[in-house]
Amino acid sequence: MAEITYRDALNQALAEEMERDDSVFLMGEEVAEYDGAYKVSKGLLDRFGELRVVDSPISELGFAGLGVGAAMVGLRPIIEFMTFNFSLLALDQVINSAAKMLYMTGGQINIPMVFRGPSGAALQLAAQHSQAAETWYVHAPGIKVVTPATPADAKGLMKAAIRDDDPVAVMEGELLYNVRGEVPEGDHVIPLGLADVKREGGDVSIITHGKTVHLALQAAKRLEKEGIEAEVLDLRSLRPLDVDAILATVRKTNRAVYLEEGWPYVGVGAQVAATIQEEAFDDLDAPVLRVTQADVPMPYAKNLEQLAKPNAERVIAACKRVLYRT
Amino acid sequence: MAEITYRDALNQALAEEMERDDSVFLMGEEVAEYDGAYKVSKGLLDRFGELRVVDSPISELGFAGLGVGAAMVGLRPIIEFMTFNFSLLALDQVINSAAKMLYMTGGQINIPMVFRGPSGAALQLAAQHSQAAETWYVHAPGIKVVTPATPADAKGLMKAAIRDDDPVAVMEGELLYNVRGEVPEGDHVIPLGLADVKREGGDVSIITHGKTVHLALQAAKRLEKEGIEAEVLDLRSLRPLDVDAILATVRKTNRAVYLEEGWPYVGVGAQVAATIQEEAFDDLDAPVLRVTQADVPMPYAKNLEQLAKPNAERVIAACKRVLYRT
Amino acid sequence: MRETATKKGSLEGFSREEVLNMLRRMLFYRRFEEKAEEGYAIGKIGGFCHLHIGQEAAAEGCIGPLREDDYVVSAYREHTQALAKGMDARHVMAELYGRSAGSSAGKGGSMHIFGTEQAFMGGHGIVGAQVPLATGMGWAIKYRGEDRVAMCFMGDAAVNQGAFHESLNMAAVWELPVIYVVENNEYGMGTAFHRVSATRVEDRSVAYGIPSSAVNGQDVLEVWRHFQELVGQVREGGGPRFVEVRTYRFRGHSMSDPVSGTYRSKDEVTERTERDDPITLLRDRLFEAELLTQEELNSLDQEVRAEVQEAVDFADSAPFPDPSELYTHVYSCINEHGRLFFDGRDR
Amino acid sequence: MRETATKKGSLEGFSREEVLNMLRRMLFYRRFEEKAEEGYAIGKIGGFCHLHIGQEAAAEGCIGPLREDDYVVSAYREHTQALAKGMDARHVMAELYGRSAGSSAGKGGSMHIFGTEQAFMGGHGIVGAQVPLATGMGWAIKYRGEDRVAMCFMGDAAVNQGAFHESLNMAAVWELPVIYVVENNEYGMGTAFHRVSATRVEDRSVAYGIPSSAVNGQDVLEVWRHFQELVGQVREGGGPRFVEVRTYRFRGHSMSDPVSGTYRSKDEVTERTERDDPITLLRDRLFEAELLTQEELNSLDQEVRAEVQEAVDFADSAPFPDPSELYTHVYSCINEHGRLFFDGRDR
Ligand SMILES: Cc1ncc(C[n+]2csc(CCOP(=O)(O)OP(=O)(O)O)c2C)c(N)n1
Ligand SMILES: Cc1ncc(C[n+]2csc(CCOP(=O)(O)OP(=O)(O)O)c2C)c(N)n1
Ligand SMILES: [Mg+2]
Ligand SMILES: [Mg+2]
Repeated sequence: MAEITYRDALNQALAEEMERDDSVFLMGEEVAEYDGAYKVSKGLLDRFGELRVVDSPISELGFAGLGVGAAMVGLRPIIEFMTFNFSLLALDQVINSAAKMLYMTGGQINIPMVFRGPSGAALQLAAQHSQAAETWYVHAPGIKVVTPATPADAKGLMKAAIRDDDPVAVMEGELLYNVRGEVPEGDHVIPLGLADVKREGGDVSIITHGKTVHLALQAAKRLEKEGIEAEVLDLRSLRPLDVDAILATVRKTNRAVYLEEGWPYVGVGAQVAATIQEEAFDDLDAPVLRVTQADVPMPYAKNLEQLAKPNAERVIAACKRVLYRT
Repeated sequence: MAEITYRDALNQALAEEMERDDSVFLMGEEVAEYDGAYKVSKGLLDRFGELRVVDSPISELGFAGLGVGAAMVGLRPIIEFMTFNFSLLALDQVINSAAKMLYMTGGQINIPMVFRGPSGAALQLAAQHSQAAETWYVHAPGIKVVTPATPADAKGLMKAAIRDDDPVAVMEGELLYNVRGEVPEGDHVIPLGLADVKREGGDVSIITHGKTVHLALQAAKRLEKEGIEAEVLDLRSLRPLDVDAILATVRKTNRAVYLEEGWPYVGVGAQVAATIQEEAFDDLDAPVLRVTQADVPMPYAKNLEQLAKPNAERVIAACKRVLYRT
Repeated sequence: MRETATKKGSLEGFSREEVLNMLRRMLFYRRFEEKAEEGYAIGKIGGFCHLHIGQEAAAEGCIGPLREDDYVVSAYREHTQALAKGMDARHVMAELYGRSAGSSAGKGGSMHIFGTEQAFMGGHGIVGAQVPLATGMGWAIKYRGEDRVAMCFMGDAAVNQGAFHESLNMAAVWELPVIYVVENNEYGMGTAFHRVSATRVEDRSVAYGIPSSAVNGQDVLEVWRHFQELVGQVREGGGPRFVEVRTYRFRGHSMSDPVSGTYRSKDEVTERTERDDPITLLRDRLFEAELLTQEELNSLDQEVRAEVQEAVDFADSAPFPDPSELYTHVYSCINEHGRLFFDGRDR
Repeated sequence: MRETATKKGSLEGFSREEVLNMLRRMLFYRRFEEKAEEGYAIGKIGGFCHLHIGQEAAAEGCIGPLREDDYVVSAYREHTQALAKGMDARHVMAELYGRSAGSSAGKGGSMHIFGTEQAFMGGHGIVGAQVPLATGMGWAIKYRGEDRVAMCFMGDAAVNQGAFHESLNMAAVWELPVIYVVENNEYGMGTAFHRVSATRVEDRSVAYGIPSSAVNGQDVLEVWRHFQELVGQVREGGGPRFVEVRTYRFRGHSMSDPVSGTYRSKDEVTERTERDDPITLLRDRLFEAELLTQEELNSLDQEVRAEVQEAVDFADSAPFPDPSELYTHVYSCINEHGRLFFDGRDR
């Protein structure tokens, strides 16, 4: 297995699926001539031509809607948001057209498309460019959301998303693009809805998704030194959500911490915590705690930004709290 | 105290605040000549003139942003969305401009404005016109959200929202506009962040907000016949959220059901359930259950719509489940 | 191809048969909408119901020249356009009635009529949202190298949506085969167009370099002729077109809104409905040209009424959707793993 | 009022002092941006940092004719515009450095410079989002019956945002005192304007009936003269204006992007930076008119460099924000009841 970057894993997934199915095309700002703002689509223009790799104007609502329209008649668009921050402008098309289309047509029209791009904070990009978009997408039935954390997951989930017959948002991470890892060559497809235990442990479960998987692993390593074995469950897919895996890890450790990079109020962690207490109430030895971004718009200053982001200390503290070790 | 409709209570609040402070103006589709799509702004054009009661083009993103811009220089805009369904188009301005402005200006510019209109389903308006908007708004720090359920609360919260120096979304209900109730005359202001016990009871807490307060009261009445005393807590304000009141009712009854008209995944109920188990874990004798809209886009057909909406039976069943009486 | 206007047995180059067909169809749209009105009044139809009465010539004249496989996309005032595109009136009426035999299985209702077999692509409720969608269909046509056309209807008020602007620019840049049709009925709900727009509808495509034109939308022959030409141009690769169809809304914005009020006077409505009824106008011209008699018209109307009544009967006797349908059509692909629904329905 | 162009000691109607002042200020902008570049390179400045190098004449010539209380609103390439509007370079640089003495207390950074005292209203990161905001300021001016002007800067790529369209229509309908300025530097990131737009920038306001014009944005005198006239018209109630300022971006889109690459050649950039530098162009004309000597220029530049260095020193020695600042400025009004923050900070 080759060790490649998350970026290249995505690139492979895009290229392979475009090769496999010529109804797949990629559209977004800078995806073609510029090879993508983050170079995820590098080389695709050369390989597939300008009808299949398309630079759009800065018209998020328009080209997201264009994608939905093309999907309505059977194409399989991949719409890149340069970052999901800008996709708030397109949310009406995502929710009101893409997610609801199948239902309001009584099953006549499905929307086999992908919305993709980085979500969440990078470094010092401040309030308007550092937003985790999960909540806005995952709330509405009709859409699916995945958040790959590793190169292998990036490839496998992207391929599954492109092949899925419903709209799928693939939320990547700017800070993940350079992460390296082993990625199976060829047809590596990870079914949507399968969480992945990224680390086994019996004392406490750190449940998380996306970028913060790596933070969870760091925290787990440090906890190990204190004799605490944390299990790290990477949800990978938020909708479908692998509730079985969530309940399984909770039943194993009886204690859970949800870690996410987004805001707390109606964050994914709120949903998961609510679900755990609904469905595994008697298995919990402590409340499910959440570690999230500070509940503030992202500050620019380096020191404040560090404080705003979830960090290993806070994860460790939360784990200890649910273990009543403080 | 006069008994008036929710609609007239809002109208009074708007008129009184516009009278009190001439930096307050109302803008939105059909608010002036047509007296408002739901007649909430009836008579205001005649009374305050066309500079203060303004019919906008159907440009939600544009006029929401115009409101933010006007607020940046000290006016106090009230931006009406004909319904909050259409406000998805404006979400970028709501979140990225209104909610984040104070922070990214380092405290230089606050946004004293109101976004208002009906949110949630009315009758048979189908998928695109029946959406509860709470989650999209309440997720972001920087904004406040209130959801009045009665005429008195409508007046009191609207006045508080207009006077607040931060952006406040006032989510009304199309099906509430004709509801009648006693409303204090004159300066009736309800501070943001104060929940209200709409019915006392010691056996189980039904916590809810907005339109479903009435449903909770119905369910409570029926439960009473079965010897179950439900307490109905109306949050009224979702951000600020009266966590003390939530914890108090849970500590009293040790059982809670969250009722809301929106979708479940990352709904307000998810947040409240997560909060309750975080902060009152040992007081819970059963998991917090949620009764929500079915997790589907709203269907048009009358019978399906009824099934999709939360109803008294489901609230009653949930209450009994947390009482282990099934 | 067509006979000339002067030739006997014809009208402005259309054969008697063609014109009678147009008349018949417009009558059909009118009667359909009247039945929808009735169905709403007696509570069989709910929600928002926007009638196309007065604007029938737009449905007929714009869509008539299209091929079966050309796409039509519209807003929420789309019943007659769905019919014009070939959808079965029974399925459309059943949809308004919220029955399982409805075109959207009763889930869409008045604002969400879809008929993929007839390439009628909705039925969209968010003002302006159909414009990017149509643009995407134009994109797909180009992508596949087809010679179809996508026709996008919108109201006058929709031109002030950002989605309109973004779409027209893309259509122009990529030379997409889309005809953007603004049915200017002078009002967006209770707001006269000129009160919220600084220029004429017709001027709105200049910024994108898309050729623009305007037609009298009450004259079905003019509309038809104009669109026949445009459709040809676009099909042959001429790129997008923009058309203002000047018309008038005879009823209230939706069934829940008044026909007249603070925003337009009763007199205005009376005058315009009397002067500008597209059906009356065509009828009178046929009378004048002695191509139609009152008796022929009566029997035409009888036929049409019977057909519409059949649709109503069909709708009214169709069953409501089965409760199990609540959860179908949310996802077309229920993944093997994980949970997709979070309301506890599977517990 | 102004001396004529032919008169000795003047240039095209501007006095020597006026022109030297423009030159000095443009130099100041240039040196400021160069220091920002340096700060970024050594890691003192982070995030996205978009330089205005090459476009200084737009900052100077558009903003110069404004009154102190006129509003200026911009996007994320706004450092020099903030300076042109009168903000203290020390506070702007400290903001880039993310320090508490920064104009936004270190919370905004490069993309979010604000100076309410100078009526510089940001600094917005979402392409096109500043356009409705400026329109709202225009609305407020009208509402209060003031004679201020709101000036809204945007890039060429921003004209394809829906917000642009919706805003210009409203400004036209309500005749708001807003000047919309498109700094057309030919590229939106790596995309040439003509690749994503079917018409010229200049054509984009026709649909709203807003008077449009274009100026050579590398000639500060032309820009200044043109804007002086426009500002006068708008202040006197002439309604909105739309201007294309034709310029060129000398650097990469932001500090993280290459200056040239697949989207524009190195040769193109070399040619244009040599030919179209607004500072060199003005300098040469002053030399030619014998209004400036090399020595004078050198000492001007020394002064400017010293001033900028002072700003850098100020920024670099300013403290980082106190950790407690994380939670300030989220709400301006912390309500007495209820919880506003949900991350457990108060537990
Ligand atoms: C984005 C959005 N805003 C507001 C509405 C509410 N609304 C529905 S139709 C309408 C008026 C539209 O007028 P026009 O485009 O002229 O079409 P017409 O109804 O005249 O056919 C409005 C304001 C909506 N459905 N979508
Ligand atoms: C809505 C939105 N989409 C995309 C981006 C990413 N982005 C930032 S600047 C930019 C290019 C803008 O170009 P232009 O408007 O010409 O301004 P310039 O940078 O040339 O000054 C893009 C695509 C953004 N910030 N906002
Ligand atoms: Mg109209
Ligand atoms: Mg540019």
